[in-house]
Amino acid sequence: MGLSKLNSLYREVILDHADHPHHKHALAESTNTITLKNPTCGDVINLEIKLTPDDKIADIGFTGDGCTISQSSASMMSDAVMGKSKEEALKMAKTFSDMAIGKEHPQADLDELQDAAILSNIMQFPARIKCATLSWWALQRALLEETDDTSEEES
Amino acid sequence: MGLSKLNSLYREVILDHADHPHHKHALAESTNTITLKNPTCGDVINLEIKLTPDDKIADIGFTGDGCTISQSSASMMSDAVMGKSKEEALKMAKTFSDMAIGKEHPQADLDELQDAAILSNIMQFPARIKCATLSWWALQRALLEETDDTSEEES
Amino acid sequence: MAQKLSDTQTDFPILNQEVNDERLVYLDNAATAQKPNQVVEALVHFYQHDNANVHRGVHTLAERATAAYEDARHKLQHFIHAEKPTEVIFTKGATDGLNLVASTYGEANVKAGDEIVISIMEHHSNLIPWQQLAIKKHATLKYIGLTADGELDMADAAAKITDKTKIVAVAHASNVMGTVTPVKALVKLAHDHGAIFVGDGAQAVPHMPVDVTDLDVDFYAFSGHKMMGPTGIGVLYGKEDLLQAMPPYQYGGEMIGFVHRDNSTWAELPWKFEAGTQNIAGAIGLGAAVDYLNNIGMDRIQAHEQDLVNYLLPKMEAMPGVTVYGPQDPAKHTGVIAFNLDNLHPHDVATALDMEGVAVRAGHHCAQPLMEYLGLVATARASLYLYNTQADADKLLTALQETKEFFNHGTVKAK
Amino acid sequence: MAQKLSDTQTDFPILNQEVNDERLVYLDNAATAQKPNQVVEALVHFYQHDNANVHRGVHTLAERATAAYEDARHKLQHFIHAEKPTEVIFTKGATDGLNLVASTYGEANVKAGDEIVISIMEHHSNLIPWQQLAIKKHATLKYIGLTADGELDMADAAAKITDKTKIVAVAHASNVMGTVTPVKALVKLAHDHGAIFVGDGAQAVPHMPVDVTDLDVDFYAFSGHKMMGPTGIGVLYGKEDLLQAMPPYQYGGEMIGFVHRDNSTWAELPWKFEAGTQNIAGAIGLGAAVDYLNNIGMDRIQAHEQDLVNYLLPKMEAMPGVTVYGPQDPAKHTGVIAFNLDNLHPHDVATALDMEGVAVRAGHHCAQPLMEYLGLVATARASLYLYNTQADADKLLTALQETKEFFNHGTVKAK
Ligand SMILES: Cc1ncc(COP(=O)(O)O)c(C=O)c1O
Ligand SMILES: Cc1ncc(COP(=O)(O)O)c(C=O)c1O
Repeated sequence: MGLSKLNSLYREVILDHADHPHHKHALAESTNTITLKNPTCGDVINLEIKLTPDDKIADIGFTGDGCTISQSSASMMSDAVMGKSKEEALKMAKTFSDMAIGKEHPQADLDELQDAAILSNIMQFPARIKCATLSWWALQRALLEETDDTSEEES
Repeated sequence: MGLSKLNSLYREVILDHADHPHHKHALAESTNTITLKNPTCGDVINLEIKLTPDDKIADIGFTGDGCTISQSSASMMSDAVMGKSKEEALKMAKTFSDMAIGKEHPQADLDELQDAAILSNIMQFPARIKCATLSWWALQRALLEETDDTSEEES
Repeated sequence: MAQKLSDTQTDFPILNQEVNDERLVYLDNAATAQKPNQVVEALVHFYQHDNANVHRGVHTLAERATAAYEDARHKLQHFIHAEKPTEVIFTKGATDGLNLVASTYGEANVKAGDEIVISIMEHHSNLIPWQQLAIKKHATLKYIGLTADGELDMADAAAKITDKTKIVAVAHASNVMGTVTPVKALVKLAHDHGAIFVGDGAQAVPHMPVDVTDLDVDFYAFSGHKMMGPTGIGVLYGKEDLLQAMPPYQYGGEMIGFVHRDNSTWAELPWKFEAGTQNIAGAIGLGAAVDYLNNIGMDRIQAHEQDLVNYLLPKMEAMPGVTVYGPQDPAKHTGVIAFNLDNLHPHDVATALDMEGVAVRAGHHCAQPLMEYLGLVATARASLYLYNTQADADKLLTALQETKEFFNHGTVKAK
Repeated sequence: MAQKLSDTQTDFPILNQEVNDERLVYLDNAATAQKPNQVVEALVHFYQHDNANVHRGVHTLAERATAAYEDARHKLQHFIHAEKPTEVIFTKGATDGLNLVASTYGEANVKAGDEIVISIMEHHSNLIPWQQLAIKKHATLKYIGLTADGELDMADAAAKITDKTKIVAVAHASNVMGTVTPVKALVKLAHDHGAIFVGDGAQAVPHMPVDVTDLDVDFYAFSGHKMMGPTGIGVLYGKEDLLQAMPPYQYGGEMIGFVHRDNSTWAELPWKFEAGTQNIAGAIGLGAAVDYLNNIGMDRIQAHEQDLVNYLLPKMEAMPGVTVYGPQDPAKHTGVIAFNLDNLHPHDVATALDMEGVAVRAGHHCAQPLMEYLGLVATARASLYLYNTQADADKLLTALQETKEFFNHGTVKAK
């Protein structure tokens, strides 16, 4: 098979996001922040969110190091949740992590995820699932205002 | 085979010693004492020796609980070393433990051991070697004035 | 009589051997159990197809090994009915798990003047960790006594467990007395006094259905090798909130979050307690053992052993010169039967039985304080498992009779 | 080029498989080694013929199991040239052994103001136990740095080790830098200042002859699974007088002398440090691994790996975009080769290599402080063993080239 299977992981859009990540910067002010780590490789994400008083995501930004998958996933996640309500964003995070472990979801849910939906074929690369889910997991924990932790949980 | 092999372990003389152990009593006064334990079964031997000023075994006695083999071995050991010099007794202890692990020794050395030499077939019952060697090991450590310890070393 | 539970002929080749020219009758199951081929094959399969280190690998074998290892954790979780896989920590065995709790939870929560309550029939592995902790912390170690029948004295338990008690640690099933303790009632007693309960399940999990959530135990430790799993693997169950609050036990690879020069943070549960490369194949083999036991059914296994005890125990009790410890009523007696014969030393009895192919244990069974309490130096012990049969029981009875006769023929008996 | 050392075809069936439709090239040996059939068969044989618990049994299987277990100890003793079998303690692995020393010797001997000296390239398992001990005891943890080439900086070692130093703990071979440390010189430095030396042999014992007596190390820990033994078993070597003076690590069955209600005494060495049922089959399997390695000869194994490094390293260094860490001179580089490719994240590299059947590791290799020191987040790592061949090296080189091309074809690279 050689590298051909890689094409299904490293799609053009994924490589684009990784090369030019959106929202990759610190926020001047934020209401919810978290630092999470991918224990598999030591990659780190710092996620900052600014919620409006009525719990809408007014701004989002991330910093940190990571592989192609985690960087592009964070970029696509940020795009997808901008302007969404806290509740909507949490639902999207759930959709994404379900998708990553192969659970079925209505197409409408997947459409919500925008570009991020393309990571559904991460399933074929089980070792990389954590790379894809890290930023969504960070989103969820930041929104739920869970305390910083050192590593991601089993996905 | 059934129990017939047992006859070679539980020889008449061994059963005699176990039933009527010689020297099984505490000494009124002693110069060297030790308490040792067979870690395999929890059996204990307290050995007391009275050395003369010129290092001859003037008296020896043991107390404690044990199986047929350990009791008769202690009895036969006590018989064999009574009146011997410290040096001779140590040599006998060495002969005995060598014998128990199957090392060859000149017949003269074995004869020195008196009744105890009969335990040479303990070899066929590896799990019982420690029962047979415990009292000899106690003798050696008592004579060398090693501190009490809790259990016997690997034989 | 009980039906056959397993195809011993094919599943347990070790039992199809002769020892001292006699058919092997293995009655030392409380020490360790034999392993069905299915478990051995799980090990062989892992080593010949998937062997890799887990968790940190990106490559295919590492991913397979990780999946198999975590899958085994899920099997164990469901086997003991834990709520979450994060509550299932792989250890080296029961001893390792009990030491873990004493060194982390115990170390952090027991202070001078506190009390730790255990029972007088504890195995050294559930005794010395608490004894040494008590010594170190200037706490008091209290022992719950037994009834005349060898069961846990619950009146004494109620008296010993007080508001000063921080930890109650008791075996779910005794490895000497053949009794099962009322864990649920003990847990309630402990909780009523603000103490936690640590269960030693080494002799329970292999032989009966165990539901840690229903029992409401705070910690519960057991060994794989006694339940047909490989050696060197065991499980510590712990309630998530307790585990969460505890410091790690060992430090090293896999259990970390961030490591800086002067400080570190820890991984999430359960990995926080799994430092370094674990017994990966062992965990997978233990998972296969769970499959094997589940296939038969723990209820059936328990019933089978009870049937054998109902058959064997009265016959042993009826044999002149035999003393059986623990409950004389078979209905109250597990498949662990400690006994003595005449005034023979149990060591001599075990050697004689071995000549007949019957493997039993002799000694203090790692329970010296219990021996002292019973006024004994040692006992012999026959212990059953699912592959034992009525024929095995009969062989033990015959061999005991012959042993008696052998030593009576001699002029003497040991003291 | 090196001759073939082992009959891979028959001895390592796991290596005769395809992964992602490509021949498996296993280059993750620093994480764990594959097991020859001889080791797997030793496990199978034990479980199918001799399985019993050790030391306390009187019956035939127990005696056989005990003899096999203690025989394995003797094999390990001779393998590392320890003077006595009492100095060889079976552990769960290197992490377990290092924690044991920190928790017993360290706990008893390190006081406020003392110093512990390790190196910046330590694996977390030989780092966090000392870091946490230092925190607990208010001692100072000092790190020996590296030369530009990635070797241990002995001038810095001489400066860091002082009369305040109580423990020096350094890896014999690095699991990242591909360097061997001058253990004998470090031991002398430590002893000159009244400190003891703890060696982490996890990456050394599998790959080169090791003589603990000649090295004069005080403690030395390593893992079985990295030297073709089963998972869940390892060895801690310790000098007898030190072990003698130390308190036990865990408490339970098998490690006791007398147990009374309120106190206990301990068994003799090595059993004092082997509480509870050990990984009996694991120890026996490790003994079989030692036999396998001895049959080939550690000198030949070392030479074979050196030959491969001589072939592979210059080619990797010559490949545009590849950065190899540690010594650039193959003669100074072990078979552990950490590298990065372009500015690709090593995780992406490892996934791509896996598509080509090449198993390498990516990450911080349990050495976060080293990564920080080198200014890296992570690296990929290829690591060799005796079954690897020039064809494997070639496959790695081709796959690296193809990975480069794949990611260059895309419009972008990862940060
Ligand atoms: C240098 C070094 N030390 C210690 C360890 C820890 O070994 P284990 O995980 O087998 O306990 C490793 C293996 O990862 C290592 O490479
Ligand atoms: C009741 C009980 N607890 C604890 C243990 C210790 O188990 P392990 O030796 O497997 O750690 C045993 C087994 O001997 C036992 O019977």
